[in-house]
Amino acid sequence: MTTQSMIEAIRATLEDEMARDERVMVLGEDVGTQGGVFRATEGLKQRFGADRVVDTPVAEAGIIGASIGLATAGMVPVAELQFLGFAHQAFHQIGFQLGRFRYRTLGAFPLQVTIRAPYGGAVHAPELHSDAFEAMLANAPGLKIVAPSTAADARGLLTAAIRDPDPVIYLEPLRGYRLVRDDVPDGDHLTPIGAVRIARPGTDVTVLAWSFQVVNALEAAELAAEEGIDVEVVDIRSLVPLDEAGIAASVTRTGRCVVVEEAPRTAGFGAELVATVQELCFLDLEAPIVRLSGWDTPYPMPLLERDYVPDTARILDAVRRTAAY
Amino acid sequence: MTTQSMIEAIRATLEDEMARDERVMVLGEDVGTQGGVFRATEGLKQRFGADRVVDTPVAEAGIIGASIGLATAGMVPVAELQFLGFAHQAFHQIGFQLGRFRYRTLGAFPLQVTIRAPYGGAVHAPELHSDAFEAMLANAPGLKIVAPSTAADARGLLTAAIRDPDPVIYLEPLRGYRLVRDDVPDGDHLTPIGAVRIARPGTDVTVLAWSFQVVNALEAAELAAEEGIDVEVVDIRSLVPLDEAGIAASVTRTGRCVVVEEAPRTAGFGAELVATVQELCFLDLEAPIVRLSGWDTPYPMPLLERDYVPDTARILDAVRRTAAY
Amino acid sequence: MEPYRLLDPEGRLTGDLPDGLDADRLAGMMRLMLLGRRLDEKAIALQRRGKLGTYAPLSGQEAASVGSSFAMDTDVDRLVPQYREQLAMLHWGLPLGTYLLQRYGHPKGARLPEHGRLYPQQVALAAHAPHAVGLAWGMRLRGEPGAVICHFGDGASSEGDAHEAMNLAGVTDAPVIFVIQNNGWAISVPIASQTRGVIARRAEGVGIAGRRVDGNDVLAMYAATAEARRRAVEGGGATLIEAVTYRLGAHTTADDPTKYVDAAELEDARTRDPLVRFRTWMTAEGLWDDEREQAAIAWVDERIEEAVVEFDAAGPADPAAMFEHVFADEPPRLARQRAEYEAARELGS
Amino acid sequence: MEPYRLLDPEGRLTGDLPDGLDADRLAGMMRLMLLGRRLDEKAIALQRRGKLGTYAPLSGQEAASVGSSFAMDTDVDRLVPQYREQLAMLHWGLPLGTYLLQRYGHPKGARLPEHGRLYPQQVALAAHAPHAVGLAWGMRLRGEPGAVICHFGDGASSEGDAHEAMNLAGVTDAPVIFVIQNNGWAISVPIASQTRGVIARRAEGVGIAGRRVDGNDVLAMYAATAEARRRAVEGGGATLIEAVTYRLGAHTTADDPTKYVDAAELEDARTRDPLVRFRTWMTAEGLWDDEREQAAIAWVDERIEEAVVEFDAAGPADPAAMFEHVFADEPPRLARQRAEYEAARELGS
Ligand SMILES: Cc1ncc(C[n+]2csc(CCOP(=O)(O)OP(=O)(O)O)c2C)c(N)n1
Ligand SMILES: Cc1ncc(C[n+]2csc(CCOP(=O)(O)OP(=O)(O)O)c2C)c(N)n1
Ligand SMILES: [Mg+2]
Ligand SMILES: [Mg+2]
Repeated sequence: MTTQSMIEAIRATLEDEMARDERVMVLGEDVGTQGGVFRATEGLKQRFGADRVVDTPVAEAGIIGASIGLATAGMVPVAELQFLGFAHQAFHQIGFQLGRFRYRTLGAFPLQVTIRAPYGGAVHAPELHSDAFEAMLANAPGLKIVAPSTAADARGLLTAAIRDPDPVIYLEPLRGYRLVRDDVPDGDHLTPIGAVRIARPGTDVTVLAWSFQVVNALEAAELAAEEGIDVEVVDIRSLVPLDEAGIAASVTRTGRCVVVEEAPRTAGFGAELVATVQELCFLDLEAPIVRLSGWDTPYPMPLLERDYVPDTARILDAVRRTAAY
Repeated sequence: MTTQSMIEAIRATLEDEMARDERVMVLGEDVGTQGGVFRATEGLKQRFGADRVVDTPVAEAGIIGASIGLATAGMVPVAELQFLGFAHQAFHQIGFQLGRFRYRTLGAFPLQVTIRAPYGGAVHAPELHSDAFEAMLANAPGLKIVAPSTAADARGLLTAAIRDPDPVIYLEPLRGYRLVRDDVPDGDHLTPIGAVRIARPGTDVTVLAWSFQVVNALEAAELAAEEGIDVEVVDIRSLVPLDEAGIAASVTRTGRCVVVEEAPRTAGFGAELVATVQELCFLDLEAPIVRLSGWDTPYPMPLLERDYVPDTARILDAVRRTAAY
Repeated sequence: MEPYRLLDPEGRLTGDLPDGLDADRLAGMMRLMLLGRRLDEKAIALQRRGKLGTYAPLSGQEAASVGSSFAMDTDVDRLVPQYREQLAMLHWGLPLGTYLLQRYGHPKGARLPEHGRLYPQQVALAAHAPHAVGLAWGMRLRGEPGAVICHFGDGASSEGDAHEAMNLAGVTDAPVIFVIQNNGWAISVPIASQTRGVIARRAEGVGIAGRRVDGNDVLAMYAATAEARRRAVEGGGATLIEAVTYRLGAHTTADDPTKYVDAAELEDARTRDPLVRFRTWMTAEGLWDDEREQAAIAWVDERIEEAVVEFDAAGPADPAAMFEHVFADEPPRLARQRAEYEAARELGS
Repeated sequence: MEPYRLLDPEGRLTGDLPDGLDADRLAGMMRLMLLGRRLDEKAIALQRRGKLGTYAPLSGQEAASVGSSFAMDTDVDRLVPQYREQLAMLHWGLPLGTYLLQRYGHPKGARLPEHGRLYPQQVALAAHAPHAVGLAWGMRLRGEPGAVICHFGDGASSEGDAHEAMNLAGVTDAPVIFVIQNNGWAISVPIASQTRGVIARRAEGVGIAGRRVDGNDVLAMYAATAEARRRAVEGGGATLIEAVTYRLGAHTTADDPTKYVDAAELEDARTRDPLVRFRTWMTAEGLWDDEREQAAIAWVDERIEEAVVEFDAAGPADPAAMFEHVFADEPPRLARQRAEYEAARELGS
């Protein structure tokens, strides 16, 4: 066990995977000499050289498109998008090329590609740097999407993503990079993709969250406990594939559910969770599932983002209302 | 009243709006001399000239980006994307520029822009030509999204879209272009954006659908009626803004709900409808809301698309199950 | 910018015959060009009978496809094609029957040759250009021999992806050759509305080699591509070849070009038919004659007939294919959907 | 490709002084350049005290911004800026206090001048380039006078949007001028890794005029932009100006350039300081002296002080602003969310 911040865990994992498998390479804007704008790739170029740690031109579609080609040449690219908000410049390549090559070629061209992208609000960054865009990617078939909330899972999921034979979008919480620190298992640590983590067991209300909102949910759960409400926090971790069984098991037990996400509400991934839960747990539900989210507005100016991104107070309020329903 | 196919209604509306307002212009790939690959802009270049009906280079981000600029210069651009599947080449411009200019500039740069795009399956076109991508756009704030299922609404919603001070994505059903024919009111006909249409009143089960799936839903409703199930078909028409009240009113009455969409299920717009209904009608629901959709696979080869896109039989089956729950 | 040319419009060789072209290979090029011309006819007929979805005829572009393909080494080089590159795809070993099945929308039409050096045909314009760069770059990193050739059109060249790909090819020294088939049209949009620039000049802007070539001259296309390939495999980086040619047919079988193509312009273009030019020279050189033409046509027709037989024998599409190859392993949610599908299907039948 | 230059590195005029530059305007240019240099210092200090989010210093690029801006007519022309164009934005009438509020993340910082000729600062690289084209094209269609100027960086020039925009400018005869600030860096990535090409040459590939200009020479920037503007308003179409300059500071206040900038290279770049060059020439011409420098600095400092006062007086951000201006009319669903927000806020307070 080593205590690490998320960014340290990510950096260490990249280094270990590159050392383990010489086909693994890192590419993106500023990932080389500078080691990434958040230092996720610090030291990698020095250790593995400019052929395996590549500063690309500023061209997101090119980066993802090239990663597709690199994978078909037998490399294992780990592409960094500087912020998830610039994934959209590559949206056609991510959603409709990367996610479809295996299918299109009847399995002849599987793509072992990982895309890392920081995202999430409340760090005083402007729009596009902060927005949560998970749902748009989740609706594109053929992509796996993971979003760790602990340093241990940051390592476990990144290891699993890089070794996964299929494309994985790996979402990193800007706010958690340095704030979140926990024990990371030593050695080869893989977190299975497609399984929730019960971040806190509880009996009264299930809160479904992922990425940094798990931290808020855990805080809210502690506060709720003081009021006698026992909250179960389920860390979704893997949006695609979704652990339907794990989610259903929790809500079946509690009968009450709150979903937390940072994206605008309309057609956010929270809607998918609500729809899944109501399908699988219809008869167990004792209260309507509450969705917390960003609002259906563009991401506001940074001084207002605390009013936009769900926080502990809003989660606690929703938990109370749901418990009391 | 004139009986028209949807494509005729669209063409006539474009012509009338261009005649009414000289700021209205049409731009896109093949919209000029050829009159569009589906003939939606036929004759417009001849009548209004090459300055107002513009064959652009093949560059979707450029088309939408330029439309933004044109709107700020006082034009009223109606951009055509040849297929919605190529909207993704412009995804950053649509979701994160077009939808945000008013907000970003505190109202100083509103964008009166319409984007027309054909989409939808079961017409033997390859992937990307057929896929339903509504949810990805619906999660991007600042965009209105409409999808008519009748020729009358094709006219009414396109007129409303072009005159709306905000950007509107106007989705046209490939399969309905010539198949759907109905009476279109003469003169200035506007369909309000943000209001459902009760396509068929009923008392037992509500089916929520839009675009061509409304046609399938109506067919299924007729078959269900023979079995004694009285289906209410609600044509969503406007995905954003969503007529929550109209939807809730129907489901509150019937207590049962089936949602039909063509997109892959995970994070499709159907999830949003389920989440909204379960929130607003929780105590009225007598059965789980059933989602019908494409599968969580890429769009299959054309010979298999009838197995992919929901059809009358699947809707009828879902209606039966929901009614019997 | 005058296009590079080896055969003048009258079919006279104006320079040296490129290395590596013996009588057999020249005849092979002629045969593949003939195959293209006749495939167009056959496929259009099949489409009219409802057997194909849409078909994109290649007539007029035979020289650009075949010349550029023959200059590559299909044993090590890779092809990343746009649609309308059926000849290049066949040259890389795609069975013609598979190609027809693909145009029919049959799942079996998605099967690529085992050797893995042929990419799937791309639907989204220019989206495959960065793939070609990544592939070539990866081959360099892996120390694999060969180069990559990637075809796309004048229309596709306006897409952002084309620029990003070419610029990336420059900085990565990727052994890739972009062949831009400037056939005068992007569906109904003429090149004059597509760009005011010279496409080949874009190479200078991104620091790769650029060449404007007469795309109706199969020898010039061969020579320019061979030179580009030599540079690529020697570590000299990428090349952009603009093949100046003309689309003699419709965009696809769904298109009616009489609406927008000027009849006189088309007539004029026909006088520059690449097949005629090459045949004239071959005949003058004693490398071709009526007999060989007849034999070639018989061979071509036979291949097409065989393909149609294979096509007809494919049987109905298997719906189970719909759920396969999404991921290496099927996630539970998809398994549940498959069950839902099967239940609904039972019901429907 | 040798950049066009009017002032040599020693500050000697090597050609004719461009038309339209009298002593007053030259002094105005000098003042705005000085303002830029001092604004950097002040803003970095404010940022260190937690008053600004991040700030992108412009030092080194004063001549490219100011020269290109002064060549435009702000009464009719429009500016479509990237970040780091604070000087151009101020020239177009953005209050400095508003600019600082914007960098602080305050909603009031989003207010643009009433006249409407200034676009919002763009976050996504090159995404504003097609906007500029559409705007210019629309002005031509509407018969409005003037032209559009759009700045972006060498990094942004690699984006697909840049290519699509420039090609579209060509075919639409849009009166637009792209000024690419080639400052040697895209954050930590040097121009050699960004492209192997010559950016100015991209103009030929898309059929617009292109010019490579010494971006540290304010007179050359002025002259090249004035010529481009003349062409644009006379219907001659678009121009791409590559301003070859150097970023003397950090990418932003969040960046530590010592990690990747070679100290000797930076030292060398400092010898080409655009401010020094212009001041040398101005002084030699008798258009500038210590007294004027002191007066200008006083004027600059006063403007900055006023702006900071305005900035401090802005008050807290009003959360109600969060729900405003999504659409012309608020849809019911958003109204419901606003109520939900207000209920939660009451609860939180
Ligand atoms: C990204 C994208 N946009 C639009 C289309 C629709 N489309 C198909 S072919 C075509 C014209 C292409 O012209 P060109 O690249 O010159 O190729 P050609 O058909 O002439 O061979 C268009 C616009 C598409 N397939 N992909
Ligand atoms: C589409 C997009 N991708 C990535 C970024 C992140 N980013 C911000 S500035 C920058 C470098 C830009 O370099 P350049 O265009 O040369 O401008 P400069 O900073 O040198 O003025 C990057 C990569 C962004 N803002 N937008
Ligand atoms: Mg073409
Ligand atoms: Mg730069």
